[in-house]
Amino acid sequence: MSRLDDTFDRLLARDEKAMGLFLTDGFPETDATVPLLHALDRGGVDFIELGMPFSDPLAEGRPIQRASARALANGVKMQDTFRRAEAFRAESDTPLLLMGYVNPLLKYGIGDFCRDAAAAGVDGLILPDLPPEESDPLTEAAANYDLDLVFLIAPNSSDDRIRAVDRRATGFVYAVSVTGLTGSDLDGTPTIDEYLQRARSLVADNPILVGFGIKSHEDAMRLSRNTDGFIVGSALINRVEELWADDTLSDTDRLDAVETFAHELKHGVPATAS
Amino acid sequence: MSRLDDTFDRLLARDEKAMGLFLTDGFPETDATVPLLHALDRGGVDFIELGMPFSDPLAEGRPIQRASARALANGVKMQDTFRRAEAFRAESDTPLLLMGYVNPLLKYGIGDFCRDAAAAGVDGLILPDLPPEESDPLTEAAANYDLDLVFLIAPNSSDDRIRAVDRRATGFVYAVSVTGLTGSDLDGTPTIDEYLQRARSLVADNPILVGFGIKSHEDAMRLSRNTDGFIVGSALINRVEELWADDTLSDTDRLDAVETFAHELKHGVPATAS
Amino acid sequence: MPDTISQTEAYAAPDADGHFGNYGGAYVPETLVPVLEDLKDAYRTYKDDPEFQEEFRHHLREYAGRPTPLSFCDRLTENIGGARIYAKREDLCHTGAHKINNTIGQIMLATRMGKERIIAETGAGQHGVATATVCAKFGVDCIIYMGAEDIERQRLNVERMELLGAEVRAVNTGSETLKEATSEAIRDWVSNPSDTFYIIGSVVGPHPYPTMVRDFHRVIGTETRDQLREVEGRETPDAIVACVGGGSNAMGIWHPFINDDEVEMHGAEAAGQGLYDNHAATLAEGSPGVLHGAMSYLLQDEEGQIELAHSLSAGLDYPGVGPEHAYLRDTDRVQYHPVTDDEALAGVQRLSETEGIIPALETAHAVHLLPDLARRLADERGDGAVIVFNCSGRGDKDMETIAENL
Amino acid sequence: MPDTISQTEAYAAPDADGHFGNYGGAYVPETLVPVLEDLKDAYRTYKDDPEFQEEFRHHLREYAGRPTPLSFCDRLTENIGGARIYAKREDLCHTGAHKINNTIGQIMLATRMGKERIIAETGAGQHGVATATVCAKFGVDCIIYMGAEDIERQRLNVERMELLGAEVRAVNTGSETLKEATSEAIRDWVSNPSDTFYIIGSVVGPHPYPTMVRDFHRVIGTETRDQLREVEGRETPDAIVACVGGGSNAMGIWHPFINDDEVEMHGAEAAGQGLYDNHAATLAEGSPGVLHGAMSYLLQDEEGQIELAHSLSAGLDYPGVGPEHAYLRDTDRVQYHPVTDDEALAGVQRLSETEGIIPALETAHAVHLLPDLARRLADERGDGAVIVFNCSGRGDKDMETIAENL
Ligand SMILES: Cc1ncc(COP(=O)(O)O)c(C=O)c1O
Ligand SMILES: Cc1ncc(COP(=O)(O)O)c(C=O)c1O
Repeated sequence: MSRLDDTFDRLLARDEKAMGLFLTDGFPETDATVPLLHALDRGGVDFIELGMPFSDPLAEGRPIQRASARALANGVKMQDTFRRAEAFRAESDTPLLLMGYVNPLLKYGIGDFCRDAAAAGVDGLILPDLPPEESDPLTEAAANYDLDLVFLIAPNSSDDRIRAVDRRATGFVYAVSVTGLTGSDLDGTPTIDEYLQRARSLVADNPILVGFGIKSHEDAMRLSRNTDGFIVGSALINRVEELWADDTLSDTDRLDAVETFAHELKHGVPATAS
Repeated sequence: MSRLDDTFDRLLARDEKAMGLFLTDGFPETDATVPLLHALDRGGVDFIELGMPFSDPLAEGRPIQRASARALANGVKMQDTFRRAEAFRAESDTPLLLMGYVNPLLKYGIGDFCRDAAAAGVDGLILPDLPPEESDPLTEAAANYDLDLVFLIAPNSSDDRIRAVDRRATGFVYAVSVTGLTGSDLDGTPTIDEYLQRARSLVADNPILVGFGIKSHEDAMRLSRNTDGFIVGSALINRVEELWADDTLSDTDRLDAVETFAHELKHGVPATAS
Repeated sequence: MPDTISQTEAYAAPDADGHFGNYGGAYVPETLVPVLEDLKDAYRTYKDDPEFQEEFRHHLREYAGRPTPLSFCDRLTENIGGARIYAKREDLCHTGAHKINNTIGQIMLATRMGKERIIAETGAGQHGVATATVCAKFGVDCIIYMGAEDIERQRLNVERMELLGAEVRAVNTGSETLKEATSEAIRDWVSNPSDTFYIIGSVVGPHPYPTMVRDFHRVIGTETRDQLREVEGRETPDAIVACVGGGSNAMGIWHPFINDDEVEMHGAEAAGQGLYDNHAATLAEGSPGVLHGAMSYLLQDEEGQIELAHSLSAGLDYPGVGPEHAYLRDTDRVQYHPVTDDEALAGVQRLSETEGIIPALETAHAVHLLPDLARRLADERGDGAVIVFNCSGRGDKDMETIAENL
Repeated sequence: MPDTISQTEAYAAPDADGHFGNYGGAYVPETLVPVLEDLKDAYRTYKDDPEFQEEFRHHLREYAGRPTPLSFCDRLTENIGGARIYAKREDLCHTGAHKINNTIGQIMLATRMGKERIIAETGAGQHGVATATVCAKFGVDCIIYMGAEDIERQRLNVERMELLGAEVRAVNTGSETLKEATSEAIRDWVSNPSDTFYIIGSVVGPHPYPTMVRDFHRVIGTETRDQLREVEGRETPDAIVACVGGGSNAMGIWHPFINDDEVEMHGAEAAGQGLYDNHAATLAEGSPGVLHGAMSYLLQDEEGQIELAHSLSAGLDYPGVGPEHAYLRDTDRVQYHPVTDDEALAGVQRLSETEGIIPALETAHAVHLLPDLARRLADERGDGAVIVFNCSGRGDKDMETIAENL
């Protein structure tokens, strides 16, 4: 049983929606990543997606594009990401997935990559530009090193396609909320419920989580009515960007604010501030 | 017998080369034209070509192009040219020809033009863009008003052509010295003598005069060895332009200098200045 | 492919000396008379020489890209609502306009006559580019005269000519446009009559140029006939529309139809900023006279001085017009219409947006005539009425001017 | 005219999922998977639909100006002294390059699939213009993504696109060139998968694009075969040379000869300022990887981050290349050669001065390969050796760049 499976089992048992949070490694500064991951942890994240920056992130909206570019400008390399994952893992048991684009993995070598990721305490992988059809080598390597391999479905995926993705995926199935980019606007997508109900009825082997465009606790609750949880990325990136742009804040202030942000995403804003 | 014929007869009788001088009407100033014509007369000119300015003088080199443009800028009209010819004629018997391009004549009306030119005391016409083939209407009208109609030959004219031009021309045949524009350089045209000898032997009905590019008495004498005389245009225009550009000179100084220029062209520079 | 450079029978103009009625002829300095004689002789010889004709067709086909398509303009037709409109796609010719047909013909004559030095005048630069192109292809020296103002507004074409190895000589006299460039080219020719061939860019100049240039462009019309037969099942359209600067693209497409009385012919002249203003509408507003070697309509003042033409389109910015047009105007065979700069700009837009064809500004003058004509012809002759317009060139060279003025 | 969009027999790439050996495939976000399925289905249907094929041929002939000539380059041949050189004249296509073949094919598919909104990426602007053109001709909305830097250096083409009614969207991320424009176009497509058709401009992108674009361009090679038979009495040349950016003009002219083993194929890649410097020589210097939906050779650093390409020629300024080229490189069927900016500029000059054809900077890279190749082939195969080079586009769009750098 993977760490991710354990987590979902635990949450399902108490009927709680899982919250996954996405953060780009090395953003906004390389030294900030590990403390940020711990802040998310304190804020109640159920699992973390650590983004491996890529020069040409096709599926990302502006916030994650910017974060990725900033991380690369900060000199982030794959080995650094592994080191930071390891550092996080040394102090936390929260499942950690790496999310990124396939080319850097190919360059690193699929087998080597899975070995080193697993060694660093990584639990799984999400690669938005690697559909199941092209994933045989990675599926094999990931299995060798007990890494979960998450695949995605989208509102325009057919029933057959959703079933096939479910069969291929381990860890969970990532239901992209809209036909769009990370950080997309969710307004004016009245068919989300229908789609997620359909997905729910078709995904049998895995938990199903919804992501893309979730900005608030309300969004999260609305969208995860038909799923086992939700994932937030761009909204967190935007928040971190704001906090690091504000020179009046100390790093502790910033990390506290991130913790609060995570907590509120999961539980909502308390009626009166504590 | 026309004034022009008389003049040539007289000169031929004393074996003297005829000198024709070209000046654009209204150049450099409209008031300067009549005094300039008298200065040429005093300088010993045998006949005068008064240029009718035209916007697009195809056969002219830079000096006469400039003179033409300046005259037009001075507002010269055909009627003005007639008035100035008349003013000159009132005080001189020197033959006066009008030289110009065919379009203004067409616009004025060929018949009217010949009538008014003759009435102004003009003796003949030279139109460098009107070859014999296109000249029937003008030939007829010129004859009606006893105007001579000069035609041109060029170094590349065939023997037959030269004979035909001679038959058509009255007054004289204008032998263009070079295949080129007015004001052309005469250097490097070693075949001029040969051509002029050929022309001489073919032209039977008219005197023959050479023009284009003659700048000095020496040029004039060299080229008119085989002709009855010579014509100077651009060199005179250049001299007038210089004189009128020199603000230190009075108009009398200028006209005296033109007179001297004409005299020296015909007779050469005296060994000691008088 | 039918004979492209010989003349139809019933229409007999010009006469042996190059007169179209009172127009045409050869009003040139004596130095050019023997040169024109030689040219007439050479042209007479090669015009009917099967080897010359075959080589001409070969270059048109293998080098210049002929036949050019006759494109049915479905969306333009629909957009206007009238006769069916076809575009004869001279814009697809090598170098971007019909001009290359003529320069190929003339360079072939020039090399056969042993001339080693080519001169040409250019306004928009299209003829200059077409001349520089054939000079490169045939390996002959090339000098292009171009007004200094035109050099400014057609920078792209100047660079093309220079890259092709031509020398572009700026003409700084007068209006510094096509009229002066032409005068300078003639002056060069007068000065170098024996070794130099003057490739004139339109159906203008002294005889035999208007006839010769027309004949080299007749291929446009003969192809159109063939293509119409194929696509419409009839050889003749109801009307043929062309822009008229010097008038070569118009003569090229019209001439093979000149005896087909049922074919209306419409020419678009440049009315610049309007007829009471700066314009180049020689046939509408001019009067007969002599310029650059031929009698034709001219823009001139009451003294017979040539007036400056004005058109946004450098290729129509000329105060004269080919003598055959003067004749076709007086005999009413062709209707000539003045078209303003603004109307031409709207024509550029219309053709670009409906057909994906950005025409030259010259061509766009012809486009402007289409709506009224298409509706009238459909009224008078029914839905099957067909118009062909000569899409004489592409608009790349004009993009700056268009962008500045739209 | 032979079948233009179906494949030869012996050479079987790609497989059913669009793999050329290890290359190709479809590495795309899940949202695009069903879109690509639909496209594959539609393409499969229409590829062999006689009505589609007939309409495709019709537009190529009547609108785009096909067949393009195969021009014998007599003076270039003589100037080099070796094999006989022919130019396949894609520069004479409507809009000035081969690109229009493909955009006609794709717009026909798009309208048949009921798509009302077209997007495209462009570098040099040629594909953008070709796309805007067919969108005008077919009356569909058109959005073109273009890097802000390319917008600067290809101003003329931006104005053309806008005049044709397209919206040009500046892309301000990253290098602000073709790579980012492509990413942005894909992002638009991911965001609008149901109503939008993405007209990709080369043999790149996810399956079925590389195959489909190649097939739409095969007409270049099939015409070349026919024309060679006519002029040389043999269907196959000794070598075919083309420039390779994404690689569409090259695949178009090569593919119909791919089973003719005696035909050498040579591709010219952009080496920019030299291989140790800024360049775009993907096949010479790159390594396999995934970019923009397909596995192919890429310029990338040791971390797998895509590197910026550098070429004076915006159309070659791309760090990837079509997957079929990766396969043809690895199988040694084609030799790829890096060509520097300076060498390309010299190629522009050489072709302009000897043949009167000003090629696009892209095309000029291919011209650079001709001298050595022509001499070697004449040595090895005798005087009758024949080279065809694909004159993929005309240089008008590059005149400013050329003038600044020559
Ligand atoms: C595209 C185009 N059309 C027309 C013309 C006008 O010339 P013509 O009236 O001789 O066809 C020009 C002249 O440059 C031109 O470039
Ligand atoms: C004229 C020309 N040739 C070649 C190319 C390169 O594209 P490809 O390699 O797909 O033919 C371009 C791209 O813009 C082009 O404009």
